[in-house]
Amino acid sequence: MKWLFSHRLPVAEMTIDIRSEAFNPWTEIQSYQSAQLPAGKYGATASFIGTMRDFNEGDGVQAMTLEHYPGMTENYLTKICNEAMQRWDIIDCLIIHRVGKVEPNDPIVLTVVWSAHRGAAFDACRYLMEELKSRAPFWKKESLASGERWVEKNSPG
Amino acid sequence: MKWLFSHRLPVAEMTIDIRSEAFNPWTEIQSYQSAQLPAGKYGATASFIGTMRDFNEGDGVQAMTLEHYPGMTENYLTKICNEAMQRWDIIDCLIIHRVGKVEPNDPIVLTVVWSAHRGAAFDACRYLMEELKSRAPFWKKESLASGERWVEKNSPG
Amino acid sequence: MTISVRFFASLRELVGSSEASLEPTDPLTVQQVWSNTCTIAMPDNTLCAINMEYVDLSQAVKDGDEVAFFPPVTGG
Amino acid sequence: MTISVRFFASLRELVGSSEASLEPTDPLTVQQVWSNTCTIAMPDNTLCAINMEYVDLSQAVKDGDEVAFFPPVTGG
Repeated sequence: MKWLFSHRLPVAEMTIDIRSEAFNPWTEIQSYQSAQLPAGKYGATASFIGTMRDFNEGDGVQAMTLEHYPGMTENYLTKICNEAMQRWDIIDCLIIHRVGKVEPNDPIVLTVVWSAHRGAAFDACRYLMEELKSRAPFWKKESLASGERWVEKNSPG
Repeated sequence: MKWLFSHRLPVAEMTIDIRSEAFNPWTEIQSYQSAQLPAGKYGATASFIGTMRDFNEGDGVQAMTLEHYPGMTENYLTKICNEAMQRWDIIDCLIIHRVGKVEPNDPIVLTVVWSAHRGAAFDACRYLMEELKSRAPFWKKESLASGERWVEKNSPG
Repeated sequence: MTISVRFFASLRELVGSSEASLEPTDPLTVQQVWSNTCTIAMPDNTLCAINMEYVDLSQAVKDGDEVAFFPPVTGG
Repeated sequence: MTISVRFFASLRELVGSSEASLEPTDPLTVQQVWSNTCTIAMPDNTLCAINMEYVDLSQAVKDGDEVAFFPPVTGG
């Protein structure tokens, strides 16, 4: 069911993309922007990238496995983008999120917002990340030298 | 005096870069990150890019010329980065700003912050942009079909 | 009626199953779907969804619903 | 003493010069540097710096200082 983990849902001016393979966030943004954004119309691009660290709560982490709820995850990411588009005057937004096995220094999540002015881009980009972390059904399991453990809760923003 | 407009000032964990030529923000971030950032140590990367639009205050804008105060601009960008590094727990920050002639869709400014956790990256990235806009001595002159005009003030964030 | 039940992440491991199915004759709440499916108590911080929308434990289920149980989300 | 004076952006165009030099015999404030250099009145929103640090118009200048005048900044 590879398609479930890598299909794109372009709805109006947003794209939600759940990936089972490693991605380069900078080339993703660049190619998305070239293909989707109207040249000369956006003045502000705010982005956030969450990257896997090799330590957490004092322990070395060797790898991580990300699980999600196919269907519900996409629904909630779409809801969150729609909410951001209603609250702020934004042109486009892009969310990419990894699932499957992730290694230290691998990007896990990317949120990008394009708008005419900077306030909307900053606010909406942060909103996407905070809401994604509190509502989108993803779960992390860490692999330590001593075994595996589920991450129990997300850190506050 | 080309060097005045394109030299880099790496001071501790920050880089200030004033450019007289067009730059690709995504490849800049990627190469800076590969060269400067410790793999596996940063969990959060927040970036902002300001791009030239082809309209402003209801008028079409064909080009823009950015002037700065060599020396004072670098001083203030360095001050602003230092302030951010004192207020938030950040690992590195990068500011690139164009001077000279800029055309629609050209990136004008890039601010990036790397940190362990997302709150610091978001806060510091926005702080860099707001402070840059209010204190760093840069000035924009727009070329319209009807002639040239100085931009009189920045929009609030 | 037929209810499908799904478990994710640590709850999937705790319950020892990713899916279950119920054919109750009486109306059930989400809480009762758990009790009729699992032999262990529901952990305190469990989240529930019906048809991929978050709901409370007291929510009534309908024929054909997909009920999901999972721990606090930790994406991003 | 010798004071160098610089003008940027719209003020450079208004004054018609990017640089000037003063050799005053008495102490001067930044405001007086402007009056002794320019024939036009200083625009209301003018910003001033001494040696690349923002200062008020009432700030006294010293021998060797670089005094700069410019309009509100519009970078980013």
